[in-house]
Amino acid sequence: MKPSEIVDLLKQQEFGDKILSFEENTFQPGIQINPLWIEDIFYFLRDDDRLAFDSLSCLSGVDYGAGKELGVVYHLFSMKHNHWLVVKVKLDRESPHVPTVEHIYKAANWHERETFDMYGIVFDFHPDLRKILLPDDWEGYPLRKDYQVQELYHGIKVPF
Amino acid sequence: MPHLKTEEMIMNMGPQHPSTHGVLRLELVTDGEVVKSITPHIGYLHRCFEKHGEELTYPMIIPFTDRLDYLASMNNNHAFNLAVEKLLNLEVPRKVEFIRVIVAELQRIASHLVAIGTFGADIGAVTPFLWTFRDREVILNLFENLTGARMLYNYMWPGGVARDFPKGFREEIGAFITYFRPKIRDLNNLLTGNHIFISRTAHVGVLPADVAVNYNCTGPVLRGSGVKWDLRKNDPYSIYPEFEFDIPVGQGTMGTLGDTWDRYYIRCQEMEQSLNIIEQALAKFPVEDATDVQAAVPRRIKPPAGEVYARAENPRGELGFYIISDGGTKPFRVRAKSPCFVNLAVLPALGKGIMVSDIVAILGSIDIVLGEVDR
Amino acid sequence: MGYFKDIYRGVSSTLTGMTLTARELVRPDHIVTIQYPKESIPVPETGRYRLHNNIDECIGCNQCANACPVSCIEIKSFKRMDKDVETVKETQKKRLWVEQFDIDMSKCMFCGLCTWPCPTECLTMTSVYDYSAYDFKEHIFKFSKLTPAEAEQKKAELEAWTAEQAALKAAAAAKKAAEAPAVKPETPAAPPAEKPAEG
Amino acid sequence: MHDLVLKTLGIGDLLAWLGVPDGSLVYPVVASVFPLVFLIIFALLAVYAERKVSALIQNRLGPMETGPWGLFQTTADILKLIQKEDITPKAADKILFFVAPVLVFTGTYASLAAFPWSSGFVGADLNVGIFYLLAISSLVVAGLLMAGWGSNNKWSLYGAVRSTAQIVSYEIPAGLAVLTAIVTTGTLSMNGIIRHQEGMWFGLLFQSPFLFVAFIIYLIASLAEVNRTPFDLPEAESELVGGYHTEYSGMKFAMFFLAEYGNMFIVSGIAVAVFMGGWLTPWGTEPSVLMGVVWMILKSLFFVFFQMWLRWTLPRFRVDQLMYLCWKVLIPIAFACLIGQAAVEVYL
Repeated sequence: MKPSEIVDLLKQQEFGDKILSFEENTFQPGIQINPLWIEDIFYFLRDDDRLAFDSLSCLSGVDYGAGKELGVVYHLFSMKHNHWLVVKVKLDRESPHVPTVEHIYKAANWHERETFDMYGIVFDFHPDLRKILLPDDWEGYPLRKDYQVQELYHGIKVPF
Repeated sequence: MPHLKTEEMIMNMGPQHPSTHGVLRLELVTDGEVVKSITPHIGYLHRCFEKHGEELTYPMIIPFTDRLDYLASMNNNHAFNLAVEKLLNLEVPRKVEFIRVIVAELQRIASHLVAIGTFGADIGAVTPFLWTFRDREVILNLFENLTGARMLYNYMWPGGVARDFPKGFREEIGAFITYFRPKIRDLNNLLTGNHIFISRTAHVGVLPADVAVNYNCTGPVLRGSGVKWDLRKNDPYSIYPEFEFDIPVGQGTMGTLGDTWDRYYIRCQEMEQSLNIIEQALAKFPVEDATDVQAAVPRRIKPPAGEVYARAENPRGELGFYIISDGGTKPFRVRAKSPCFVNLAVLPALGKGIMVSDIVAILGSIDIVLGEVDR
Repeated sequence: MGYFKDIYRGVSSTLTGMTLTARELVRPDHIVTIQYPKESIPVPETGRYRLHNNIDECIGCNQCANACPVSCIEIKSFKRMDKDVETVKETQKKRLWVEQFDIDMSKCMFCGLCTWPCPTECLTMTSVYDYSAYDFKEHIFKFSKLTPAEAEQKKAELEAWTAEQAALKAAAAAKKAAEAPAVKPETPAAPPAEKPAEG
Repeated sequence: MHDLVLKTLGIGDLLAWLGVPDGSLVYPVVASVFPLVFLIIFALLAVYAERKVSALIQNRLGPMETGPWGLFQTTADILKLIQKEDITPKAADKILFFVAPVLVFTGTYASLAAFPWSSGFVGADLNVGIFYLLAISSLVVAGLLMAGWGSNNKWSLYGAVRSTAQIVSYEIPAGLAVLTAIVTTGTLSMNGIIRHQEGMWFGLLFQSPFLFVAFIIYLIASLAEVNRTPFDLPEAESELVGGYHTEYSGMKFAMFFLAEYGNMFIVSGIAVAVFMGGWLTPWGTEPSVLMGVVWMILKSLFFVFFQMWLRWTLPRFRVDQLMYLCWKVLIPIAFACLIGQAAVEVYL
């Protein structure tokens, strides 16, 4: 299905006001949605057989620049229809919260834990949101643009 | 007799453990031999690839992609270059495409050899381990003649490759193919058909197809559960459509569909398919095409602002790169979606109520490389 | 039934396995071991292992240090006097004394990115791979031939030479100003003295 | 034994010449040292042979550096193990930790007492020889349990519990298989069994199909008793890291190692004695005393090689498959052979 058709389908499902923007010219068509409605939209995207987005191919946190907002980008892919959809969510920097999609796509479990670990984005209702890659007592969120490496970690000099 | 509540034992398998394929710690809650739950702890080999990606120029990132899945460096390069070439909207010369496919498929065989060898050693048969590594040495020597390095090559660049095939290299590859075909048969006789091996792997760690898709498992893990999905065929890139090869899929021949034996046997069949691809690529190789392999490599890589998610079929699954470029020489964000990270996430789901020796079998069949899990 | 088929398959697959291992046991020509200290795996000369810089052809342009992802190359150089400028490979001009050219091979990741931008191709990767040492510092290979004493002496000459050039220029400018004072406005101030290019 | 050792090997005359009084304690001491020396030498050669066999199978060369063709590799290993520090984990149960290797080694060393080297050359020619041999070799189980529990390491406990289950349950098929042979020979004494096999090509093996199957069952069961692949679950490297001897190092580890290889020899020695005509020549005639020893060692070494050959071919069983194989396959067939052989004896 063509990207514009996907968006029209979403609009028919009275998600229209939830879709904040739609970019078409990039390699993969992307829509930006209101974070609070993520769960319903994802359920619809996955279960509707015309769309059939059965695999969450990639979930990545993005920091759009020091001082700007944080974002989470979901790359959805349908094995059945072989088409893409990129769902983006923009969160404010101070308290980034977005509901989890772990119960819809099990793949999101570890991806969300890694995004929390690297960006500090809290995924609400995630079953066990812990740091996955970094040690549990590591301060700061490394992948943020304004991240300052801590001087010592347990007495070990960190800067290279 | 009232059920005697035996106390469960919490055991740590790893991070230094002979069969965790790297620094992975599995926290097992066991009741006697039966495992109640597995919680993997990763992050011991985290080297901040994504942070590096934001501070280095595009050519500098390529040696870092080698070190993601250090057993399949060529395929990692290939995936990263696909993404950058899409960003740059770069047309890659046909000869370079052929070189890339041949080299990527050779690397796939080398990577599968390690997977099969270590899987056999985990189950207890040490001889296949030595045989697979003996055959892998031949491929490493081929790569050393071609690129100069044995494992981490920095060979594929956006738009081209570092060096052209030296004289007589294609004959060396042909010699390897004739040398290697009977060796796969030996391996199957020794390990795949062995009754003890089958009883240790059949019906163990069964991964249903829908769970595999929901966990976004890819590669031999997904195909083991019967889902015929291979990026080289279903979402083709480079010049793979020009070659005929089939995609081995698990049939549950020795046990239920999606068990450890299926995932293992797919890797054996995939090695043969890779040999076919290399043979066809060698036959169709544009020999008289004398274009310099570095012709299309831009001097300074400054892609226009934009973002792309490109992926390639690594031996362990679908490795995808999500690159956001802000027009500078350094990417704004590089996100590596690694197949082992996702395939490993299935382990807790498979690990309920199995025996301790089965964990080792399942972990071997999922075939993870911690460099890619921890990035 | 399954019970006996199970046993039969067990025995037959064990026997095939054993014939295979027996066949390998009696085939000494299959042995692949190379006994390292006496013989070693032949490394092609295009092998990418230890870096080597032919310092005579190095013009100190710092391209390799910029191209290195892990920044393991350190170069310190200062300007040569005009009379010392030499040409290398007819095209490149050596305008700098390379006081220090260190490559820290323990940091190097053997990617070879530094060898490509080198204008005179003096930086190459040799196929020497066995240079293990007991101390990290031994892995810092120093290629510069300039001893510190020579460097000091050359820097002193450079100071004297630049001062002298500046004086000459100032004198020439003053003379020109004296000859045609009314016609042209005052010539701009003398160009600032050349500062030695820090690496 | 000791008078024989003294007489045939001439040590007796040597000691008498040295002026040692006749009834003194020196004689039995010297006689009992002989099997210990043999055990150590055998272990040295067996470890070297195992490394060479595994190397050749895997297209490698094996040890080549120490001495010509790496011959002194095992002596180098033993020297290394001797000078290695003998670590005892802090929280380990000191007594159990210390006694375990001693018990395991005595199990092996004691069974050499009744080992039928040759017609005149056997330790204690007990009339319950085979019974004693099978019994003493299960002393190892207690040692392994002590090692596993004593080293206070979860993985060693796993190894110990697995090895107890394995050895105890595999003694039954081994016992039954040997019983099938005893049914024909009628006597329990080792020399008696061997003498009964005179005139038979390759001993009892080919006398009746029941005996042949019993021999195969005994071979499999003996593999399990010695913890050799495909039954090396107690010290499964890839799962339990080292099994019961993870925490051991230095001399104690060497004792475990020596005991394992000693057991290998003894188990194959019993198989040879009971089924393959012991120290008789393969065509069943009785050789001289010394030649008997040579034949006995040659036949045993073949089975030791068979165990090594099997180790580098087969993968490892899982614990429940191990139990299934023992209780559901080996024991029923062993019973069938026993009954079959008994019927053969009665009616033929």
